[in-house]
Amino acid sequence: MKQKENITLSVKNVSKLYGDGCAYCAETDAVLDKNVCPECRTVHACRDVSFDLHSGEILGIVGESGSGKSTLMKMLYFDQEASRGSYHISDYDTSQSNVFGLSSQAKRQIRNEILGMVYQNPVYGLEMDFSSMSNIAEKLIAAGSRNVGEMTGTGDHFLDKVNIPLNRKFDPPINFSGGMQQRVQIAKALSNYPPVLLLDEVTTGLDLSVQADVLELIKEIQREMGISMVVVSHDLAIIRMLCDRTMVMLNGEVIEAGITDQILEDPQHAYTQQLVYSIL
Amino acid sequence: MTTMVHNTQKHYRELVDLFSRPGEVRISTFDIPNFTNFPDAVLATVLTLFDNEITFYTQDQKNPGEFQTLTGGQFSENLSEADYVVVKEHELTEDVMRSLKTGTLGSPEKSATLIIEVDSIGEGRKYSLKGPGIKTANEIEMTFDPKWMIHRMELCSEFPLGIDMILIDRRNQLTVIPRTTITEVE
Amino acid sequence: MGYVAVKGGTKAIQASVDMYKNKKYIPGMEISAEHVKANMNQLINQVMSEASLYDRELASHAIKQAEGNMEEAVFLLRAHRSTLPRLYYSTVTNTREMFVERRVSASFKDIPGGQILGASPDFTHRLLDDSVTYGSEETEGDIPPDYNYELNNLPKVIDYLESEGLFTKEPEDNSTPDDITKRSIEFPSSRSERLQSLTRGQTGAVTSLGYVEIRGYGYSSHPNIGEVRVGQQPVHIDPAGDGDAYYIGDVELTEVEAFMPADEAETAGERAHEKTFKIGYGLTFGQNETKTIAMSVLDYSLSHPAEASPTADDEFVLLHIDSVESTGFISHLKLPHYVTFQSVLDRVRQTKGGRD
Amino acid sequence: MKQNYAFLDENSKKEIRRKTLKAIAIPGYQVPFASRELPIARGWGTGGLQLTLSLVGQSDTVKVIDQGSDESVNAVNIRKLIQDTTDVQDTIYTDAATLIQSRHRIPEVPLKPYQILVLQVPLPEPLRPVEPSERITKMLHADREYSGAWLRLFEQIMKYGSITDDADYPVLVNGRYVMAPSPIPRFDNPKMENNDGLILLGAGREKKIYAVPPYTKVTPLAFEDYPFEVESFDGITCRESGLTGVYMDELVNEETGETYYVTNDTSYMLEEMNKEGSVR
Repeated sequence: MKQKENITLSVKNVSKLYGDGCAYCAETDAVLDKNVCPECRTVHACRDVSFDLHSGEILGIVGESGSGKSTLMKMLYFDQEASRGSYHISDYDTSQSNVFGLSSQAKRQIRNEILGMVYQNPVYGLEMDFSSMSNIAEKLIAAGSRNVGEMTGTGDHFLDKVNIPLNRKFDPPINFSGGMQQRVQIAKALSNYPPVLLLDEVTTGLDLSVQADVLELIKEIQREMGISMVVVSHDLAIIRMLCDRTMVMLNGEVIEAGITDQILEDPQHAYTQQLVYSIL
Repeated sequence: MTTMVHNTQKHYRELVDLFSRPGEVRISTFDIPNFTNFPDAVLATVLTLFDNEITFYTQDQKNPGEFQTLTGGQFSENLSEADYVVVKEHELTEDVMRSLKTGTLGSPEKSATLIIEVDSIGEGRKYSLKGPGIKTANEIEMTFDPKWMIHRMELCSEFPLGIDMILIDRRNQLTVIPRTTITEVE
Repeated sequence: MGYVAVKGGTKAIQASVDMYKNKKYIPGMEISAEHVKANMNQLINQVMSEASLYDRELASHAIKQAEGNMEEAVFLLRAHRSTLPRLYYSTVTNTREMFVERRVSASFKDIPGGQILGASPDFTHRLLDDSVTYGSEETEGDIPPDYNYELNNLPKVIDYLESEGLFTKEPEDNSTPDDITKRSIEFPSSRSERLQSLTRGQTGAVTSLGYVEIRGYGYSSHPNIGEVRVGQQPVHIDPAGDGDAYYIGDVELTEVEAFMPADEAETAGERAHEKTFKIGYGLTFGQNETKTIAMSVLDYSLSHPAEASPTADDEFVLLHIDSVESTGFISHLKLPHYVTFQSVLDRVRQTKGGRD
Repeated sequence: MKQNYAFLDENSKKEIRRKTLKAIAIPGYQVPFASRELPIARGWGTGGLQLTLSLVGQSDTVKVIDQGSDESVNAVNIRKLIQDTTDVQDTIYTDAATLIQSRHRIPEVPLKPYQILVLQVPLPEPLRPVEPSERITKMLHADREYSGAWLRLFEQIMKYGSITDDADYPVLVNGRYVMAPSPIPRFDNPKMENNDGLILLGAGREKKIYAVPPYTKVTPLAFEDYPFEVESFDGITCRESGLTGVYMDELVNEETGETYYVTNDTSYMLEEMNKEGSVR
């Protein structure tokens, strides 16, 4: 694929199926029962999703649970395998390879060096029994750092940035509150300055005041470091606060995409209208 | 039988040296009635490594039976299954090269060893070899078409995946190029 | 200090070997391997099953040589086994053709073919008895039971459940079994690798882990023994591979089929689940009933690892039940380790701020 | 009973030989093999012994050492088995041997080209301290995911101020595989790098063979600011021979209670003492 300017990630026609599919649901315009094929009961968790992520932008993906947004995110981070489609990353080999087709060894390298991921549940992103400092070191080591002094320096910097008191840096996250755990997870994901950060429902389940802190932190980091981000949320309010552009997903498909402000002002799809009116 | 025990032991030790030191050349064979159309050193290598636990592939009609009878090795028509592929250079095709198994990242040893008869080791194209087992660089001349070396490089491009090659000429000279070796044709 | 660094290690070791050999038998009291074979049947069964070598003579010899130490006896046979060429594989052996000496079912009061108690110590009182003699006149065990079946063609209890539709046979798998003595086991393990590891497992280890599984850390419920059968199993080989098989002898086997009530996930049906039976399977050389029952429990737990229990983890079970491996590694701890200990000392001193 | 030459039957040897050649072709990778039972206990060097028995032939000269000594119990035991089944020549001199089997040491005399050193390995998996499951460690090796191994060292530094791994110190082979060098002291690790001979490692109980070919890069895991350190014998002289700069055994004089040191590699010490103009 030819590299287009400023495109950090490019995702084309990505699908994720649970089941073998059939001739009926192989058609792109086949009508499904929500996301289930009425003929063969195959679940189309993601159906023919395409988008580009531009350098330095925050792209939002909004949808209800079961809309396929989290599945999409997991495929981007190689937690799940895509059934179909292509995925190109400019920081890997200037977008030459479809990275879905690479070996697990190469995917691991991309995860370690290019992508950062913040999960809704910190359990997936942190070693809960290791100290916060070691958690950050783990990410830095994976990304190639071999200097203890530099790593502890970076750890201090990011823990401070996410407001973890430095006298607690050797505590394991299991001793922290949910909000603190989420902030450690963000610090860890950021610590190697990844070109791309993926955020999956990062404020869900947090108290409102803590939510606001975390969102503010994300915005601030994006401004300072210019990281490209994909933000997945069921909450349009969060998407409105953070994202330049937005995709709306329903039943595994993208039903609407565009500049966030435009979508909010003039939603086209009935489902989007319903979403927008609910937050106004 | 006892002689066979010692013969295969000696031949194995030559292979150990050659695998450890890519590009070095040894003459090694032993006296055995050879009804295959390969040089004795190829048969010696087969007798040293094959038994009923391995599968092999070879092209000429009379060789499979001979290898099978002598070692119990299982002939497989399916190249992509074969642990050992015994061929003459002129029998190599792109399809053959492409079908060789290169192992998996978890089990890279489940890959093919290619035993190739070439016309001559010592004359021909000059290859320069680098990698583990080689102090600085080894040079070797042999009549081996560089295009197969390019195919080999493709198969070995994502280490630890790859194939290992034992090259044997008609004077029973052997040399080994394992997957770690970086080759350049001069 | 330093019992090996001194010169003369070879001499000292030879002296130790000689001492051991001299100490072994009290003059005039030595028993022969034949005596072992004639008297220590259960010991022989256990050794053959753990060694995975069926040879009563060699097992008796090993037991004598090992002074009755089970691990040693198994070890002697295993080491001997690894020098033997593998000439033939038997054809598939069907335990329906077993000449049954004993078979009991715990699941039904009566079973087709009848309960055959055979010879068993199960029903004796465990009282030390200094009057034990053998070959006495009473031969109650020889009274032929009353039934209409042939002993080498007895039906199986699972057939009954199957005919009721309570148990679905697994699809037949005729692929060549993996052999862990020829190719090292890989995880996730195949069923044939599991069964082979379990049947070779140390009797005590297999029994303990089977107990773990049903007591509370796994299935935690009571399996029902469909059938324990012990008997002589004919073995055939087919050297030419043309279906013309030769009978080469009998081996004594213990076979267990245990019923495990289980959920059968329905495919796209109305009811989500249905209760059914699954089978745990055990098979050992010789009469080893407890071990074989435990094996059937572990076969089940490893093949249906629903619970996060240690006995559902094939690595945890299979890598730790081998007698030769566990005793070898434990006993190696008494070998000298002073080079590595020097290295440990160096690190400990470093963390304490240098050598004092 | 009649014994085979070199104890093992020919099929067992073939299995070991095929796997050994693969091990040499993939430096540092643990090749699984169908380990045979031998007449010495699993854990007492059966892996090394199987390698030696598959290698040894009539023209070999064998040296066997344990803890640096040709006379240690394990060495005597193994040498006797090799000789009883092969009648091969033996030596205590490293230089004169074609095949050396060792437990816990690499001899002080550097290996020569075409010499083979066989090391006995109790625990071949360098990642075992961070991950008990074989299936997972295999995957970590496949993906070259070694952050856990490094993090372990990082945590030691955080906790103790220095790396506390002692013998069997993990190394990275040919830039690809993290490998357990067998429980040799750290003092011997540097001897593996760019060595003239072939090093084969065998773990019988764990059923693995691996190799370091000659002239291969072998680097101990360490950090730029916490470099790898060997055991220190600074300022220490061998009481028997006057040698310095060798690995030493620490001994106590029973009468005076005083600590003294003796060269660990006994054959090397003998050789040095018998040289003209030796220190003593």
